[in-house]
Amino acid sequence: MLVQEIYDNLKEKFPEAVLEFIGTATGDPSTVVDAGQIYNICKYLRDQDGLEFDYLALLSGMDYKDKFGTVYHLYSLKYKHRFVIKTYLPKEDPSLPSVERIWKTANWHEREAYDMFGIKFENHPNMIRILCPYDWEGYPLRKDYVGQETYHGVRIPV
Amino acid sequence: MGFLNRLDDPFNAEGIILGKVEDLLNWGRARSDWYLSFGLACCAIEFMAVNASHFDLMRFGCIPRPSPRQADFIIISGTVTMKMAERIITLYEQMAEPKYVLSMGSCANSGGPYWEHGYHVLKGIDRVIPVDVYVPGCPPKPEAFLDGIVKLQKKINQQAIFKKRAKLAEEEKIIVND
Amino acid sequence: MERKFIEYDFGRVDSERMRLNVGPQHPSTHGVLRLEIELEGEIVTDVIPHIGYLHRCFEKYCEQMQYPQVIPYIDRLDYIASMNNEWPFVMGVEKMMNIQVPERVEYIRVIFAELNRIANHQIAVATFGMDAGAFTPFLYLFRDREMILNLFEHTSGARLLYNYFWVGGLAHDVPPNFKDTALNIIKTVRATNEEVMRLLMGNKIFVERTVKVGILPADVAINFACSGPVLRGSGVEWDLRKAQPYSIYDRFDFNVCVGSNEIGVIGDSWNRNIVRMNEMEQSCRIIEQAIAQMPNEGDVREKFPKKVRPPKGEIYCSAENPKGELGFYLVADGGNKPFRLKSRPTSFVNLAVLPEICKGYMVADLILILGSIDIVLGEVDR
Amino acid sequence: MGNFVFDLIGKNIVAALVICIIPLVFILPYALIAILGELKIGAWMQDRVGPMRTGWKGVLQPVAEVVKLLQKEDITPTIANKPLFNLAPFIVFIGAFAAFAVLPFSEKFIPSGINLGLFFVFAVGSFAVIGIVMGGWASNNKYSLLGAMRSVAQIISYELPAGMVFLSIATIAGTLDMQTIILNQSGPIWNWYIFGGPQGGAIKFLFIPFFVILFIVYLISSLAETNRTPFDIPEGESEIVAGYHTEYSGMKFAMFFMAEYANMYVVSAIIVILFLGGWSSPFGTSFMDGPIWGIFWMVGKAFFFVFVQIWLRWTLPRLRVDQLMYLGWKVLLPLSIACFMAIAFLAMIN
Repeated sequence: MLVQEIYDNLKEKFPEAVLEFIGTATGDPSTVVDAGQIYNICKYLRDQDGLEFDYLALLSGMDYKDKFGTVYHLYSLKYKHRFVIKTYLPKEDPSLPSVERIWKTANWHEREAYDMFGIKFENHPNMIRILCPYDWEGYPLRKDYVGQETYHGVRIPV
Repeated sequence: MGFLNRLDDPFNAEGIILGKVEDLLNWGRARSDWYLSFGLACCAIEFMAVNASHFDLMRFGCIPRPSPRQADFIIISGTVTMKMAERIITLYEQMAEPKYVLSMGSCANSGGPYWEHGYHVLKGIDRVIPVDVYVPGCPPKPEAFLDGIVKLQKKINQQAIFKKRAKLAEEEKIIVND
Repeated sequence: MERKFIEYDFGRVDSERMRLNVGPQHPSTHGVLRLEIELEGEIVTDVIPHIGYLHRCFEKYCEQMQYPQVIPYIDRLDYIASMNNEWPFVMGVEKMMNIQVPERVEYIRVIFAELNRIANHQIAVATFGMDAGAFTPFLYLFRDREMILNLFEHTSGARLLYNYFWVGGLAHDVPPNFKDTALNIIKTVRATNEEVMRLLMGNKIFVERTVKVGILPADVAINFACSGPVLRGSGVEWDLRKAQPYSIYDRFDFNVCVGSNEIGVIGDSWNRNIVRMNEMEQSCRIIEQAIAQMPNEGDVREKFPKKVRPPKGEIYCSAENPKGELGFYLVADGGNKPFRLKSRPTSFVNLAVLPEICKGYMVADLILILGSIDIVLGEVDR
Repeated sequence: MGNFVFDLIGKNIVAALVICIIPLVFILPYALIAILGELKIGAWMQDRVGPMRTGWKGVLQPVAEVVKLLQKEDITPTIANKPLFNLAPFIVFIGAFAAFAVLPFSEKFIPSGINLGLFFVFAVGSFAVIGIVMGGWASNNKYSLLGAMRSVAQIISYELPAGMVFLSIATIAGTLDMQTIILNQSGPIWNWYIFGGPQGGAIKFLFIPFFVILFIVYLISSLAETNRTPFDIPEGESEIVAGYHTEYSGMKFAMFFMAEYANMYVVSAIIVILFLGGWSSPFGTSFMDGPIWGIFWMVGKAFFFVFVQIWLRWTLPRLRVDQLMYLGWKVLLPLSIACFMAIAFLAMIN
């Protein structure tokens, strides 16, 4: 199934939540959806006959400088088609529903997004840092991140 | 000079008896280096290759020990992060004296390729534990690593046990006298 | 005779549970993984993986480095299979910049990627055997891996981290005796594999240790987005080389190896490992075909762009790594540095399934299950 | 059954001391040779060369290790139970050492010729487990505790099949005295128990399969009792770090090490005594036989089984705890009991 068709299907089902279709000259097209509706949309994408996106390849947090975002790369092993969903989040207190209950693999990806960008996922069973130590300060992949001077008495910078 | 003089006071640190005993002790420590089987990053794979048949680290008498208590030296084989640094300090402290540290690869030496922007990388393991031998490379070739082992053995061979004791005792005397 | 395996009964015994830290320094956590496990006697009731002990700020680095400079850092992700790592990134940038690499480059890339796949699986099987207590197959496999590394070193100058696939081509041309060396390697690999099949995979003790241990059903594997031998061991025929043929993989005749009920049950540790053994054979077949078809003449550097500066846009490009699907989500803003480069780390995703499949087994099994997933901490923690 | 030392010095305290020291003098070089053998044989099986820079071809490697271990700091963890922690390695070693009291080296030399030799070995063989549990528990380390627990379960399980083997041999030999058991087998090679024992006639061939089974049962049990691969789960390196000796360093660790190697010799010697004619020459009483040749044959045969243990170590993977129990209780024990019954029956009608 082509990306355009999936987008049309989705737009029909969620006219309010599906915001924008970004088709670029180079690279993959993507669909921007409302962050609050992400759980419902993902559930629909997984369960709907003919779509059946049963494989969440990648969930990434993003910092677009003026806003945060998340990107979901979906596969269907059955139909071998892929789809990209994006959400945009405000700079202050970014949060959106978790898709952990739909794809278990999202558990660690969402923890990583929280660790790196401070994006909070609601209803996540274990929203703690994953890569950095649990008492790390700041969110390293934010564009305006300034590194810690010391950690537990050991100097970090060169 | 030389041999006859050393016979005069055989129990002096440089005398014939203690001198030879020291040589024996050093020989034992240098020739039987048990290392902690512990890998960190990319270098650990090269380190595994050093262990394997082609390079065979056991030729030098290096036998892997899983427990730090029984190990003589620890090989910091790869990038040390802030999260890991505390564990490495613990491991180092758990080892029994005399103990040695071999820093393998650029990351352990100085942070290596993660030198500049690595907010979570320790810039050199010598910031937290003392290092005896540095092996450069990213990752070092097995030959370089074996050279590091030979260097370490040379270093152990030249260590002063009784001289050091005498020196320490002298220093203590001075402190007491003061 | 019907095969019978030992089953143990996890009857309830009221006893105090013990919390045990396995790692970060432990002989068989394959690096600096820390598992916090809860034990009831010897039986594992809960596993909490703690990762990040090798978090080397890869994604931060990618944003600071120019495109060609990113490749060495990508090498250091899955440092066992660096050739394979570089490929999806290079492929992604080439797609963005619309570069069609020459035929000869594609063939060389395929050959090196498959050789590295063999090297990776050799380490995977070797360390898996070592987890079970068999030390000798480890050394036999490493001895053969040395031949592959020698070829890589001869070609790219490095034994482990190659920086060989560049955007638009390859860093160096292959050495003159390349074809013979590669064919020679295949011959040795096949001979050793036969030996390992007898010494390790066919060993009664080893079979009993691994069969019916850590069963991962197919639907759980898909839900956890596992890939590579972990997914195929569960019987799902999903190999990016066949499912979405990239590069020139559609020209080769090879099979996708999946787990079977032949000796174990689908999705157990033994099946995950036998998939790796079979994949080595398939890689040998691909290399043989590629060497036969490969053009002899051509410049591997002719399509190098003057400046690597992909236009504004984003792409997700993935390839079948030895451990599974490695993808890079590249967001370019038109500059000479990536705006964001997010990797889909195979081991990270595969490791997440560990707590799911090792509850109810013993400590010794936990180590084997971890070994059968075949993780690399450089990729888990990045 | 004259004792060579008593003949020489007379029955006095000096002789008793000399007799005590001889096994110790034997264990130390033997352990060095066995360690070197382990390293070198392992290397040879794995396409390596092994230690080669310490002395000629690395033969001094174990000596260097001993010199090194002597210098190592002796750590006792703060939270360990100090008396038990310090005592444990010695108890383990005493268990192994005590067994030497009744192991004959030759016709003329057995440290203590008590007529309950087999029983004594069986009794002190269980001594090691006390030391291991003490060490494992006193270390206050979870890995040590796991290793100790595994060790108890393992050694106790495998004592039973081993005991049945002892009983079978005692039944057929009519004695528990080691020297008598060996004397029964003296003469040509087919007098050894593995070839049916000294009795002649057709009934000998009925005995052979049972003795072979018992031989294999004891070989497996002996591996388990000495914690050797494939039964090295109490110190299973890839699972529980170093098992019961995780916290031990320096000479205390060396004691564990030495006890393990001493135990290897003990069980090998028992195999040789029970099944392979002990110190008797395979060429009958006429050729290469006698007290001095006896030492050669005894130690030589035992060294062969030490080699077998090393060989197995570098070949086989490790069993899991429940598989180990299964093998001990459900395979070896019924098998050995059945063989015992059969042998008792055959001995009765003979």
